[in-house]
Amino acid sequence: MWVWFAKLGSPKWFYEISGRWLPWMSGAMVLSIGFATVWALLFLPPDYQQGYTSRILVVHVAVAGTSLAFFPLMAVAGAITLVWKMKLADMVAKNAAPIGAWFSFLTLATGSLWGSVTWGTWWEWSDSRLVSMLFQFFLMIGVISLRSALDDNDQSARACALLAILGCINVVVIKYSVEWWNTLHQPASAVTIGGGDVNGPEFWVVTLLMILGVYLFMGISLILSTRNEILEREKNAVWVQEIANDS
Amino acid sequence: MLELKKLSCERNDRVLFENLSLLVESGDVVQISGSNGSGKTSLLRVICGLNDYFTGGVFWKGEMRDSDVEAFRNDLLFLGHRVGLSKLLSPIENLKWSTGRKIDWSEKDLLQALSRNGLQGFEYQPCFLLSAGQQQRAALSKLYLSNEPMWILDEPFNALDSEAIGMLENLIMQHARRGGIVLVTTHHKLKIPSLRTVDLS
Amino acid sequence: MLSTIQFSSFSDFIDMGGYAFNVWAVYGLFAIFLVANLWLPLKKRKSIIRNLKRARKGQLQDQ
Amino acid sequence: MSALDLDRRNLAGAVSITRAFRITLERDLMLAFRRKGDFVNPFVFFVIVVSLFPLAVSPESVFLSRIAPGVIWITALLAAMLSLDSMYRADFEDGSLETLLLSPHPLYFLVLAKNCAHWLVSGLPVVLISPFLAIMLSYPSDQLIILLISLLLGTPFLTLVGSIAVALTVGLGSRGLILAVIVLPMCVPILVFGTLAVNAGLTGLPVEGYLALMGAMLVAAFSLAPLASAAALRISVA
Repeated sequence: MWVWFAKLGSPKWFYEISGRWLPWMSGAMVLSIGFATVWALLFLPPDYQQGYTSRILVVHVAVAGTSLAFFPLMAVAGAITLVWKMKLADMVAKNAAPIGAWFSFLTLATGSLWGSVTWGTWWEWSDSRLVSMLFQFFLMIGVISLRSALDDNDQSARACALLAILGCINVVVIKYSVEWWNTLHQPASAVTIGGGDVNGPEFWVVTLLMILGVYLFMGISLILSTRNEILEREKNAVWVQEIANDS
Repeated sequence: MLELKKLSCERNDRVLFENLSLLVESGDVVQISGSNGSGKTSLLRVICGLNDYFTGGVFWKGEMRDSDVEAFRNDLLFLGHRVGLSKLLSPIENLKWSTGRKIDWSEKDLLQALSRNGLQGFEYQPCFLLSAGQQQRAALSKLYLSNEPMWILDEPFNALDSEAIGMLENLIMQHARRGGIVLVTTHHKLKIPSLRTVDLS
Repeated sequence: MLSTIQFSSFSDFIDMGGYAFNVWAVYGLFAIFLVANLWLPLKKRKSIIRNLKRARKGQLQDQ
Repeated sequence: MSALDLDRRNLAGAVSITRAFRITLERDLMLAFRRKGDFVNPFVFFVIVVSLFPLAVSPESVFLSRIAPGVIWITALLAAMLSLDSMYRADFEDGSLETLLLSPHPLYFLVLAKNCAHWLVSGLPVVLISPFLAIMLSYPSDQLIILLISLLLGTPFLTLVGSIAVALTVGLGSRGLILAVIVLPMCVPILVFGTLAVNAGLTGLPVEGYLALMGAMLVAAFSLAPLASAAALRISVA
């Protein structure tokens, strides 16, 4: 098992494997996102309560679901960096943070755009999902700023790994503390976001397709930036020179 | 006593030193020399355990250093570039707190160690009033009270006048004679008889 | 599976049942987000490869 | 050289953990009193900022008493955060942090000692003065005890969790606001429950549940945070 695990750790192996997977993944991504968007915008029946805004929900649910996966990803990559001191895990974690911050921001933006219609307010403090996503965004900014502040690479790898693990725990704690906080200030928030039963099965098929597309997109953008990181960090390796020559 | 097996240290894709092996028996004084940035300080910090960006083995008294870290740290005295002297405290307070975590010295012992180091009359003044040389002497006075077999000294001779240098040199010799080990990095020409040198550059 | 197209005319499609701003803002942001996070890394990759080539050419000259 | 018998290998005075804890605590308290600024500044900051609110918001008492819990809690949080920096910065710069890391005793207790010293110096004064400031904000005097307890449970949590962030950033030269960006999101849970407990007290609801939760958070931080701080210190000093 360790041979496989050590092999996984070598940037060269990752570069080759991701090179082979990239075309297939991007093809699948373009298909699924394109298909889901066309389907959602054109063919989705209007929902009796939200009207056409259920189209926003398709994107929002997909992006929100994916952005929730970022902190656990960074925490696991951080744990691997701390325990096995694997450079590749640090590279992945380093590139996951900006993308994660973008994802959190997009979730907040689409959520409030949707909320402005159905809840009538752009921001709802009593909804624990919104508030925990907001603080996930802040924690990601914290990890990114720590990463850029520490110029010593190896040290910033470990420091950010530790902060990512703490941040991951913290997001969960914040989510529940806001939920309990919720009970005092406003007994129940008006509408639950999962309007699934209201929109009928077709809505969920489109959303699932969109979720698949967005997850593929997350994988692709992470792979692309990690490959750049590998080229930069291993620039004096022989195999990198070969790539430079023949590309 | 101390053995390094194929030690190599790479920091931020820069190899500081590679498969360095060294065996230090009790009574040895080893001077680690090399140009600036050749990894002297990193080698010392790797040995004492502050820096763990290294591959290879560090063995203390025959077994892995990490198998019993407490015992290793009990036997180690480390004096870094920054000598661990708080400017706000007086020499005696600094000495009390830097040695106090290992041995509970009495006031008399502390005063005696300071006076041996030429700090009579300055024992109770805050260190920012002292000169750089005096501050270095105040930090070095914990060597008088040290019973750790291994000393790791990083550039201990900075800002010392000739008299203090002589004092430190025979202190090191005296420690070696008692069966201790001293690893020291310095650009100063050490007048110590059985001196072994390791050149990193 | 695919029910009929919901909108009779293109202007209805743009109007989105009165919620034009919200829906198009979301899909606009989404599109920008997708393009940015795919195009920027590729652009960066080109510049890295160019630097590698320039560095390599530099090495060849002074050998 | 003979006067001082150097061969004391088997000296019995080896130092136990509790004594090492006490020594580190004493040293930090001594340093704090030598460097008055460290515990006077956060305290003065707390008093000034709280007394700014009535001027900025509105002087009439009904409104003030409603916002008083939030004002006092957030200002206590900011005051604690401002004073965090003095915990490791001086030791890092003069090298005594390295001797701390190389001491044979488990780093957990030494870090705990430093956290306790820091809380005694900068957390406790804030807690002790808060009732008087609450009265200034026309806070009902029978509820002061709830505010006091919530701050007593909350400020140690801020110190323990803040110590992790300051340990991570101790190596930075110009630290700037990065400490705030890392610490504040981590203090949200205790802030939420601190103000919850105090507000519940004001509106006559039962308070024990929230204080119990704060106690649980404090115990969790007390046992886990120093481990994370120790790991962070080893990373920053390596």
